[in-house]
Amino acid sequence: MEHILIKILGAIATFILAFIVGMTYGGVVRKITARVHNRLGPPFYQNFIDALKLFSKKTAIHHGVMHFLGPAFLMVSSVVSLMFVPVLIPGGDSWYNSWFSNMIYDGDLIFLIYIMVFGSLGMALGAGQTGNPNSSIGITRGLSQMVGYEIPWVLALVSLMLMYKTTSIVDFINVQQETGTWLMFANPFAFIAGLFALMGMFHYSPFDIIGAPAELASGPVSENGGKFLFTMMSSGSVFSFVKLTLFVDIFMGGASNLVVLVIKTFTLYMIPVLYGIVSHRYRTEQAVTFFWKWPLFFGLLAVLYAVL
Amino acid sequence: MKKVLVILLLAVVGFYLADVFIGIGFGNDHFVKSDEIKPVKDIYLQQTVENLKVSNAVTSIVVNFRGFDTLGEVTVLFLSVTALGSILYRKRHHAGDRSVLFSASSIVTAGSKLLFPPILLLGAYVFIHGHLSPGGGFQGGVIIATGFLLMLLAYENYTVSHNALSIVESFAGITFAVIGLMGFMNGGTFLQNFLPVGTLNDLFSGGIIPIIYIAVGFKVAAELTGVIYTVLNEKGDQKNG
Amino acid sequence: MDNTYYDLLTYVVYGSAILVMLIGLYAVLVKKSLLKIVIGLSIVDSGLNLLIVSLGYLKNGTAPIFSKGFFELAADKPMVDPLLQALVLTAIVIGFGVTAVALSLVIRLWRHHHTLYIDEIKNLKW
Amino acid sequence: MVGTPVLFIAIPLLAAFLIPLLGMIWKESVRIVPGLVLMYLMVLAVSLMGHVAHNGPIIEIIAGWAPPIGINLVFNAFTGFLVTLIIFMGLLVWLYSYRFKSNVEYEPARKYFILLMMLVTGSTGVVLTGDIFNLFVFIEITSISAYALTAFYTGRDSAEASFKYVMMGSLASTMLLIAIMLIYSQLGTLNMADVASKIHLMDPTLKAISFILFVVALGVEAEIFPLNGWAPDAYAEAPGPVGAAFAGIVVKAMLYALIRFTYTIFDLSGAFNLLIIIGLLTLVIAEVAAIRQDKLKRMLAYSSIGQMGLVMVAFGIGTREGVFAALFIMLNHAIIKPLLFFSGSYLVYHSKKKYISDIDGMGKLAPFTSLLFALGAFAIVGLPPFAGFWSKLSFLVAAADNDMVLIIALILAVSIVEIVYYMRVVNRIFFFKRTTGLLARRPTFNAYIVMSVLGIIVLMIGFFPDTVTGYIQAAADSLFDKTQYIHSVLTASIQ
Amino acid sequence: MLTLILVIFLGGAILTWLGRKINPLLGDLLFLVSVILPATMFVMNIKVGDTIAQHTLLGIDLVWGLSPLAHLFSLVVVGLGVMLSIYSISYMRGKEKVGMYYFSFILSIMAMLGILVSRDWISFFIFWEIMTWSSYLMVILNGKKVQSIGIKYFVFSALGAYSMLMALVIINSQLGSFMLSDTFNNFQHLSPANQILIPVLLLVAFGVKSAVMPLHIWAPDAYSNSPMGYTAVFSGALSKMGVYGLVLVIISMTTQLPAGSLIRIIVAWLGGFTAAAATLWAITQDDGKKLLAWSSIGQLGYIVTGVAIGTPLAMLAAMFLVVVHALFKGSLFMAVGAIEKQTGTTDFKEVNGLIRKMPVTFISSLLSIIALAGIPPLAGFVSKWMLYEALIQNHNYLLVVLLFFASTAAFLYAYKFLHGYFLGQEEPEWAHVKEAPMSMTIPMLLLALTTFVLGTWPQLLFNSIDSAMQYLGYDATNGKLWTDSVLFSQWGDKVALQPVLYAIIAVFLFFAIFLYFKGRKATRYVTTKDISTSGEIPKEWENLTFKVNFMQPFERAIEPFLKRQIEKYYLGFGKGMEALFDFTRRIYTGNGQTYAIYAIVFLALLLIFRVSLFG
Repeated sequence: MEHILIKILGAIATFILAFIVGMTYGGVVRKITARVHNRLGPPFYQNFIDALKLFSKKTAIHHGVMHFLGPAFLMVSSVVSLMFVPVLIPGGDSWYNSWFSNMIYDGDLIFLIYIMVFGSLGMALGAGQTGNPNSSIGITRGLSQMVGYEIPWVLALVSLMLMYKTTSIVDFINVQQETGTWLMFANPFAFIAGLFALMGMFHYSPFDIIGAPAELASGPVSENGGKFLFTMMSSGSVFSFVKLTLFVDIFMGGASNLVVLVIKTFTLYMIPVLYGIVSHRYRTEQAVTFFWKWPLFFGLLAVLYAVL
Repeated sequence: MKKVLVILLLAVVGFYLADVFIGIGFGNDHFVKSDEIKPVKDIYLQQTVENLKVSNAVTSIVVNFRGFDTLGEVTVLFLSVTALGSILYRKRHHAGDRSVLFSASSIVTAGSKLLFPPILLLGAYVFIHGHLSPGGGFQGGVIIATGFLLMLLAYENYTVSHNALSIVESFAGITFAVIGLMGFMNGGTFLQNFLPVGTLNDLFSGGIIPIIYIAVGFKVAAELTGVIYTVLNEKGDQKNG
Repeated sequence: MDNTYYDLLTYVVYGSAILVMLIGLYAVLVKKSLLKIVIGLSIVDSGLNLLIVSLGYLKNGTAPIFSKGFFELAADKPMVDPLLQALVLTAIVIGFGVTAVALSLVIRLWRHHHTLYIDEIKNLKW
Repeated sequence: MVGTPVLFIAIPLLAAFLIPLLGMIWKESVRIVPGLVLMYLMVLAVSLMGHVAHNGPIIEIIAGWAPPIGINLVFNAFTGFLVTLIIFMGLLVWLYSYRFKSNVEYEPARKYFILLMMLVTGSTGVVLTGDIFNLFVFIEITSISAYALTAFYTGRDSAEASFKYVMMGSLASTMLLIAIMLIYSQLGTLNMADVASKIHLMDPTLKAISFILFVVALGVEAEIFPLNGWAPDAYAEAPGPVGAAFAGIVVKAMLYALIRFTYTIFDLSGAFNLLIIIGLLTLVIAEVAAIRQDKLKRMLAYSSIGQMGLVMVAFGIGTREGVFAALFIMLNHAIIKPLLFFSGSYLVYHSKKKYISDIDGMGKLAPFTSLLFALGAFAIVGLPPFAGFWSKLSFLVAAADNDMVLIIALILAVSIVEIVYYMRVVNRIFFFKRTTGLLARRPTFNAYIVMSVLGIIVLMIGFFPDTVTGYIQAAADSLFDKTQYIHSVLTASIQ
Repeated sequence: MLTLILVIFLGGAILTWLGRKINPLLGDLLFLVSVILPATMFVMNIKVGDTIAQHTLLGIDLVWGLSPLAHLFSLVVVGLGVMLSIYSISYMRGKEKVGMYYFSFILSIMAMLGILVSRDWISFFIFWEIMTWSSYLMVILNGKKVQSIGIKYFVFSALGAYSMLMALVIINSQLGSFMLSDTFNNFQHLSPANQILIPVLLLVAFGVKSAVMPLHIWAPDAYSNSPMGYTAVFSGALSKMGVYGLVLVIISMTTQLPAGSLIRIIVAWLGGFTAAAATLWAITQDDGKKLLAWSSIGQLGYIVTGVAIGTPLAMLAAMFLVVVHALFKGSLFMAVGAIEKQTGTTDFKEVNGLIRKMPVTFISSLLSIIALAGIPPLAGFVSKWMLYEALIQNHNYLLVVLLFFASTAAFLYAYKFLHGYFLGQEEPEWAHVKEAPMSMTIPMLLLALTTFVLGTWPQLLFNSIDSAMQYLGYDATNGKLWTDSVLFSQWGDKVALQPVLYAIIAVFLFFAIFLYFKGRKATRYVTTKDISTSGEIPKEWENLTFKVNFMQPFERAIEPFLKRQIEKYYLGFGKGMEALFDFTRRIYTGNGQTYAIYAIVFLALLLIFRVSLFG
């Protein structure tokens, strides 16, 4: 029981870290995207400004209980999944490492896969009650797409579980530490499949039909402003961080300190972002079927590879 | 095509039947040669003379040994008359006159009138002497019915009373059944003889056999007449004539 | 009389009885008129009765009647099977009953269909 | 003892001869007398059953000639069981028809009741008799009554049905006679027990051929597959109670004859296989035909044929359990099928063509009748806890004990077909909207009683099957014990 | 006692039916009494034991007792039965054929308890069939599509039942006993062929009721066509009888077989496919009943997979899901029933925006949906978690992928359900709608809350499951089955998800309070008409709710799958059979002469084949 306070403090620290990193990445991405599009673009700290603005804004109207609960659900999903990801290698070389390994345990990978999709449901409910058709359309697209990338994603993870007979993220990190080989090289197919899934998760182009600003008025978030939007935004940032960290932990050997973490996650982040900047948008069914073609193939290949 | 197939089919069936019966043989003692086999016909022939004092073995079999069959047989006749009535029944306003295609000539009418009594008499003779000579209740009854047939053919308006036929029929049937039941007297069995059997080749011999056969004769006569009468009374078809 | 005669007679008697039956059957199976079918049925009956009666015959047999004449003239002769004759009697009567019923049915069918063509009388099927 | 077995035959015959006379005096007597006779016979049957249970079989000698010379009647546990069943059903049919025919004129009514009584008597005789030729006579009595009853309604179709029946029936009687003659020509006797004791002396070819002829002949009446073309027509066109009587009485008696030949008289081992084959054929073809019917009674008729097929298969198993199952199915069928015929004929009473679709929504108009029909349907397809289940179960147990896995599978598959068509009808009754304007006919008081009695029996057998299994078991044992039968008949003497 | 309870059920069923004819209120009263009284008696008096009652029918011993496994299932049956009986009173008010509904309801509760107490195959089968036909009456109760849906249900049930019947007579002939225990104990004494045949037959039998993949096609229609008050029992308890049987067969029979592992893998995969395919189908449904029906099939697929894998953890997961599924699916079906009762329709396309009109219904639906989706604080999570873990431990990785896919896709229909009824625009058309009466909402809320309780304190159920599993031959764990799961080992002996729960609740409350109380002051509620659709406020009569082709993009993606309906093949088969039947019956040409020819042909054939027949 004596650790409970430290645990809570560690959790808060993790959250703050995730928030900051996530927000910063978001800003950087906006900047990069703009530069590629040959625009000036906002400064990289623009997201913080936005957040501050939204946070201080008064909420004028609401559409009912679920409207409140939706963003809260979303946040729960992000934060709780954050709690289960070892942000830094536990027992690594930095003194603060243990702060960031909140509730990790042996089977957390499955748990994570599960809880990571929960947010979308909360979000969906919140969006649903607003009664805005654009929200609902966005939600259905998002959920559909989620089902699409879930298969390669799970396949990739399962192939790794198959190879190393474990469901613990920490074990994966340890394996990579011991052998010195990142899993992205140990099972490249799994990495490719996972990467595709990651692209899907980030909702960047070509998989950005969910938000599709021009046609859906930003989709699920369209009825939300002020604190609602702030919550959504911050949870989105945290969630990006969770995904990246998880991916780094599994495929890229984890991070022994914050610097390594930032370098690795940022590099990883750039892949979907840069790919997204230059590609056109898929329709939902195209996206889903896309996920069920090559990524699925690679996923199966990964499993096959793992078996052999 | 169908005909050829049917003929082939019948050839197959016929072949097997012929094979069987020719194997059995004609005119010889066809029973399996074994100590266990004691054909009942031998017993019948023996008992007919010894116990029943009936000269016509067929009669003794029909009326006594297998009298139960005969009761059934009589019932079949009775039923077929009933069935006929039931099948051909139609409500009164539908019922028409007897269909007559052409009238009988006077030779036929006169001849019929002449022949009718002797035919009845012959029939009666045949069934009364059923236990003595070839013939019996069935044969006699049929002969009597021919007499009625003759009259019905000869005279368009000749009618037989349905009630009378039923009464005769019923009484004859009841006689048969009651005589059968009377066999239970003295601890006997159904249809068992309870009368003195007399001597062989006497008119009054054979116990209950002649009585039953006479009843059967009446019954068959009435029933056959009934059948003929019912069918004759069927109105001709409306379309052709 | 010699045995070849009886052998021949076997073929002739049984053969003809069975032939009669088959002819009747042929009428039942092929002829299209209800009346002919009924006639066929009764031909089958006749053939059968013939068959049964001839089955009961014995070489040099005599009628199964113990009349005075029998005791005087033919006491040593075997008697033909009386049982089969009795059965035939029953069979004939029953055959008569069935024929009567069949004919009455033909009359009924004629009343309603005004035809005796069997292929047209099949309202009840399948 | 209230009487001897011969009274089962003699009393109804006497009554049949008397009825025309009585009818001239008092018209109502033509309806009442048959009922009284049947009631008396019922009392007789029950008391004789009691007697048989304690003192062994009763061999009734007729005309004072002990078997094998004379004709004899055998009343043992097996035949007694069937006779009781037949007479009970006859009584119910009589009760049901008593008012059913009240609007019919005197003449046909008189004939109807005589024929009905003779139908029962003929069937009783078939079961009781111990003589092959006498069997033939009783079969003819039954048949002729059945021909006439089939054609009882004066429509054109009933005559057609009856004519088909006559054609098949008289072909059958021809074959039966040939077979009887073959047996007689070899063994010189007509008594069943005597024949049975000597059958081993017979030439195998002749034995086989005569058995085949018996099968074909009795098969016509017992409705086995290629010979049952007449049956659906006759069931469907006969008046409702007569259809019930066919299912409950006639077929049972005819099947009895077939079984008696297979089990007691002949000693052919292949006979059981033959029974199974023809039973399966009958079952499958009939059920398959039933599912496509659009007339209620016709459907019931096919179903009835199918059930007979099942009974034959059960008999074909050839073990004591098989016989038990077969008799149980027979009993259930004899109770349930009349229930279906009775209630079914009220459900389609006002319908001209008697289509199944005419009973849509009858559940509202005639709840009691509909409920009983549903009860019957549930029972006959073998849904527990109704009567049909137990018989089906005992059948399957018997079959499984003989490793007839494929046959079980086939029969169960056919049962699914059966379920489909019965449930379709039940659905129509209760869950369809009434489409035709036809009203339901209220059953007469007698019909209520009859249907209730049958329904109660169905439930009773369903919940307490052991009330009847004792009798069935005794009957099965009795049929199975061939030597005992032969011995008891051949040693019989006048008491 | 047991006999008395069953007799009370039976008598109650008939009395209720009659009472309903006399006076509706009397019927209602009798109905409640005849469900609750014997159910209470059952719970109070019937303790686990081998032989509680014994009867002999037809020379067959009918032995009734309660095994621990059955006890677990009986809790589900009794619980759901009582809840639904209270619910049904209001639900059925003003409908037709209430008497028949009550009758069938009571009978099927009786039959289910009967199945559970049966210690021999015969009474098992009898109750099984009573259950079948009483539920059949329910399926066709509303009189719609009776001939297609009802017959389909009955045919499949009969297929199952007759498979069972065949298996049990073979068992009897081989082992000489109908007792369940003898069957399992002496299974080795069967011949090798029968050792395969009997489990397969029984799997078909139970697979039908538990709607495993190729045998499932009756289920969606049957579930959605029965009155909702009963469908909850149907899906929650009745289908579990199939699971009960599967557990018996798989654990007690296939484990004794060399080929058993193959059978189990096949069944597990069938379960997985069922889960995945049913989920996809559920997504495409536009009717809440149908959606839930397919969802039930999917959930049963999970259970079947768990049972088939059969490791202690998998079995634990399956048993847990059995109970939990009954709870949340019961609650959901009740919610649909309430909506049907209040609005008269269950079509997503017609009704929407009920969240403020029917809040209690919404809350219980929400909780149940969360449980269904397997999200942590609620009970669905525990079972699914354990299932995945068991599969991974057992190295069935591809099956895990399949199930993951299924449960992810389940989010789609879960959302569709909630959105379809409760969210979206509030239409004036439904302005009059009121919350359902208390007697309907309270049972549904109770069930939903129970899922919450069980999700947080799963050990409440573990003792029952533990004793049930010991009965099946698993090692005694003294209530610590959970030790097999990594969740347990991580958090010590607390056997709980409290930490996760607390974390979730803490974060949730934090943000909820943050959003609500912080923002609430100046916030006003606006109707859903008042939305920002490009600055234009929609008119009152304009229906903006997105509800037609709700999942169209996804449906397009899975189009190739949707085209391949198993049902089509069955229908084709059925049509073919009917055609064959129709052809066959033409043997009866209606021509008497033909019949006579048949007779002669038959005679000729017999004569010709006489030698092969009779030697």
